Amino acid sequence: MRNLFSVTIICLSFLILGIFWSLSNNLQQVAARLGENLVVTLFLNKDLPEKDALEIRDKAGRSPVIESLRMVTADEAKERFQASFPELRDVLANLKANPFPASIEAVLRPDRAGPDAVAAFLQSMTATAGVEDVQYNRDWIERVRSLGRLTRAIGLFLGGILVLASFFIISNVIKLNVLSRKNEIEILRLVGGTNTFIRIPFLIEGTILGILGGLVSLVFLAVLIQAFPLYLGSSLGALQELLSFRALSISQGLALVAGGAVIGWLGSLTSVSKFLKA
Amino acid sequence: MRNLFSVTIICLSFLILGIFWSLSNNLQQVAARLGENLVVTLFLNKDLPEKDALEIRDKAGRSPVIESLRMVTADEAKERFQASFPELRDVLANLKANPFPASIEAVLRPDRAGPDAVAAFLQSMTATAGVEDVQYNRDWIERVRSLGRLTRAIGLFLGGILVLASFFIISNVIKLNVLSRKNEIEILRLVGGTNTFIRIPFLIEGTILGILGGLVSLVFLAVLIQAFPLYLGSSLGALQELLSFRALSISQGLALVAGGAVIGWLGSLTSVSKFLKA
Amino acid sequence: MLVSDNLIELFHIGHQYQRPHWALSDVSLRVKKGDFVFLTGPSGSGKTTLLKIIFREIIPSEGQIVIEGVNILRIPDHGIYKLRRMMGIVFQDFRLLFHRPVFENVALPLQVLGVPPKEIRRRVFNALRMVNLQHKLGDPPAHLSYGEQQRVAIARAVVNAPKILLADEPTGNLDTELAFEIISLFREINKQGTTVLIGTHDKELIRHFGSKILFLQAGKLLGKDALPSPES
Amino acid sequence: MLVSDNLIELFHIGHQYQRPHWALSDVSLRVKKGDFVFLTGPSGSGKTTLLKIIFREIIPSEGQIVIEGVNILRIPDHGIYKLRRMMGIVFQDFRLLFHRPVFENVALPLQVLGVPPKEIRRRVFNALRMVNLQHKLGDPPAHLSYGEQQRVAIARAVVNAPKILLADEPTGNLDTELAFEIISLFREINKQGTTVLIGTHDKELIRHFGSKILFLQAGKLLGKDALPSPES
Ligand SMILES: Nc1ncnc2c1ncn2[C@@H]1O[C@H](COP(=O)(O)OP(=O)(O)OP(=O)(O)O)[C@@H](O)[C@H]1O
Ligand SMILES: Nc1ncnc2c1ncn2[C@@H]1O[C@H](COP(=O)(O)OP(=O)(O)OP(=O)(O)O)[C@@H](O)[C@H]1O
Ligand SMILES: [Mg+2]
Ligand SMILES: [Mg+2]
Repeated sequence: MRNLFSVTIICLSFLILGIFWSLSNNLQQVAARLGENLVVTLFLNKDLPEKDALEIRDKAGRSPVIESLRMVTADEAKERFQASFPELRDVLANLKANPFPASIEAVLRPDRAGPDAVAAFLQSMTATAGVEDVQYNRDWIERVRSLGRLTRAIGLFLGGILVLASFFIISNVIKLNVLSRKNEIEILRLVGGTNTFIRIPFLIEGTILGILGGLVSLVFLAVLIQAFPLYLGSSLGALQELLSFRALSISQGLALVAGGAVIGWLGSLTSVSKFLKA
Repeated sequence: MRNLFSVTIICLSFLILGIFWSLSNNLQQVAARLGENLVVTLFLNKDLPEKDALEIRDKAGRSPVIESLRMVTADEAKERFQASFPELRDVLANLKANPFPASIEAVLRPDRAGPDAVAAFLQSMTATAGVEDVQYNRDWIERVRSLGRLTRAIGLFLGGILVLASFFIISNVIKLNVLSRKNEIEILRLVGGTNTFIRIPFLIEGTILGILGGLVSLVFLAVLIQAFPLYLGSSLGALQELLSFRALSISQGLALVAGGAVIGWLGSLTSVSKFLKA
Repeated sequence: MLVSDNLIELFHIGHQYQRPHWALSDVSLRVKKGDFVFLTGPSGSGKTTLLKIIFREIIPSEGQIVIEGVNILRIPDHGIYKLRRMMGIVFQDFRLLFHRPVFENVALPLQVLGVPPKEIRRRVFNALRMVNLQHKLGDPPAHLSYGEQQRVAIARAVVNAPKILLADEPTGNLDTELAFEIISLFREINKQGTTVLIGTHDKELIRHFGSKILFLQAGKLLGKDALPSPES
Repeated sequence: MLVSDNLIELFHIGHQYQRPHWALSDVSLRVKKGDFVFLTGPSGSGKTTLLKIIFREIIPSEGQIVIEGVNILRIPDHGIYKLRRMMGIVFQDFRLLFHRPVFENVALPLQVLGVPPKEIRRRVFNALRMVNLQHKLGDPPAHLSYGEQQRVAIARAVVNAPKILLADEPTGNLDTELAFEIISLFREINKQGTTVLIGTHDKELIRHFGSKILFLQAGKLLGKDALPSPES
């Protein structure tokens, strides 16, 4: 009975842990994807010769924060606008000239786009002749940063609480297990068993319990990951990506099982050792 | 020692439960707020006399799915556009006439805006003379629906798992508590104690443990709710609202503590009764 | 009055812990009010089993048992306390609260009756003095020697001046002098009206104090002649 | 050779479980190889304490104890098994694995030595036959009577033909015939070279078998004359 209890507790702890791990995996990926979308738009002077535009592009390309650059012609900008606001097609049709400027879209490297580096880049580009205006969605940057913080916060708060709780629960269950066999340990010592002889069965038992708990929780987690999107339906859009479960990688799964084994082993070791004193 | 263990477990279970409850509170509020933003825009024919526009408004107002209506004149529409896209101000200045149509923005009642009712409303408005076009962001509706589903899904999956886990853990801890005092129960019976006499101290103890666990978890939860936004910073925007903790209401807090008491009481009762047989 | 004369009556009691072995078989006996009875027999002959049946810790596989005219096998679980309250029991394994003070242990049968604290103190002191343990009153049994623990169990059994005193091997851990003192104590309690039934293997005690002797052998009652046969 | 002559030597042993009471005080004694010694005294005089000190379950508050020339108080915790392996011990509270078969219980001291299973079986059968329990071999002690449990404990103590046999009240739950049989068994083992130390309060046993007698009284050793004084 008590062994069933141990496995269940270990399994539940790991299941909760795994759920958060999986969610956190996901948030990190979303954060990374958002990070890829850091875009600075350099609006060019109207009727700037293509040669100058290319020069500006090359200058921007030398900055270390730039990942890639893309020229957007005035026609392209107009088409985009029309696609985005079909109701305004009439308005544009009424215009003689294309009111949209050509621009260069610069995608930043998220790993290097620190506030100082980006500020320096923006300043140098603003000062460049031929660049009419520089647009940079600071809000997005802030949002990405905050999302990163959020991921870490969830990781630290809940993950921390749960790891501690798991360890506490598991080691206590094993302690109770050992306590219920305190008598046995004492008797083995009294008839001349060496400490190693006495420890081994407990260590094996604890490790097996831990591994079992880890494995069972992985199975539940897999089921959950399969079942969750089905239940949710497929129309959440961006939100769904943000909150859906992503399967743990094989190494993360192995880490969970190995964690179970280590916890079981350590828990047994410390618990048994208490009774090997006299 | 074991009592400390019991309280800690009960507290952790309730803490995790409380975190999800609080998050779920929040999601529900966000969902409700999004629900309020269900807007149908009726674009009116250019140069429609104001009398006709008001008639259309009144007709729309008779539909049961409408919460409120707002007339947007062509000038207003132009101003909005300018505010949203300052870079295009030049374009608009070049135009002789205002290219934007007047419109009526209809806010739907989330409680009545079922798919059929909305479809009927849209159809009737499209057929109305003077209405050039009807726009309704179905995506948003779907998103709100999905968010509702998401909230419930999190509630059911994680909440369900955790409630079960809590109950299982707590009742087992109490069972172990009682088991360790099995001897005492037997002896009390052997010297002529009535079942009630034997049960009462256990019931009191279990209930107190449960209440303590609930209270401590509330304290931790309050600290967490205070600390979480501070840690996150304040620049998350909409995402922050979506994921920040919202304090449990007083009645929810009381429910948590009462739940602790009931679990403690029930756990003790069932555990003790097992030993009152012979 | 037949009922008032026979305090404990066993009719064809048989008990099987596990097939096929019978720990007791066809045991019939009567103990009269005020009797002082020794129950003896070699190790494993069923003494403890018989006593456990009398205080209804064990429901026998066969037979009936009547105490004070009541068939105790018919008492529901939640009513057993009435039976237990008229008995004092010394268990072969003591069954003390190992980590509570001696005082609390001995006070238990009075506490369940709701006796006022002052009276409890008086009677517990008295009982502990009778078994020579007044100086260990605050120690838990875990800190006592075996003989001392046994005496705590005895004090608890007699503290309430019960109608029936059942004692299973009450002197197994005591030296001869102390054993004689304890049995003398039981004798005195017996003279004040308590019916006493002692399971023991100590022949010397029986030789010295024995009035009525029940002899068990492999679960069967021999030496019935020491008691009026229930069939007679 | 002085060392080979004295198997167990106690020098001014004193033990305090709790202030201010001394459970043992200034106990000095020698047990020679091949001795057969009774340790007696009234309840609470310190017999169990003295035996527990000899097998190092308790570290005495004062004094030194040397067994086979080794000061056992200097053995680290993880080395005690060497001391225990040369002893067979019958505990006053049996200390059996309550829910494992009798066979397993008795086999334990052989298993920790890594004796091959066939040899284990032979010796366990033998030991159980000596205490008259060969038929209970598969039952757990939880299903045995008290006397039977005590005999399991005795079988476990002798199964390994130990150098030293310590027995604390080994006949407290046995009838006189069985008690005599058990002590005769100890005598036989003693003749094969085992040094035997028996704590008991049974005067009859001592009268019958007693060669050397240690008498404890309130923690002090009287009747040293029965043994060569350690000071002499
Ligand atoms: N764990 C303990 N803590 C405190 N005091 C103890 C402990 N064990 C024994 N004592 C006390 O030490 C004294 C000697 O106890 P010990 O068990 O050695 O006596 P004994 O001679 O074996 O008695 P018995 O014949 O009743 O078994 C007693 O007064 C007892 O109360
Ligand atoms: N719980 C049990 N399960 C199975 N068999 C049992 C149980 N308790 C006792 N027995 C068996 O029943 C028989 C009688 O046991 P009982 O304890 O009544 O003997 P006893 O006369 O009290 O012996 P002792 O003097 O050794 O205490 C024995 O053969 C014993 O092995
Ligand atoms: Mg018995
Ligand atoms: Mg003792």
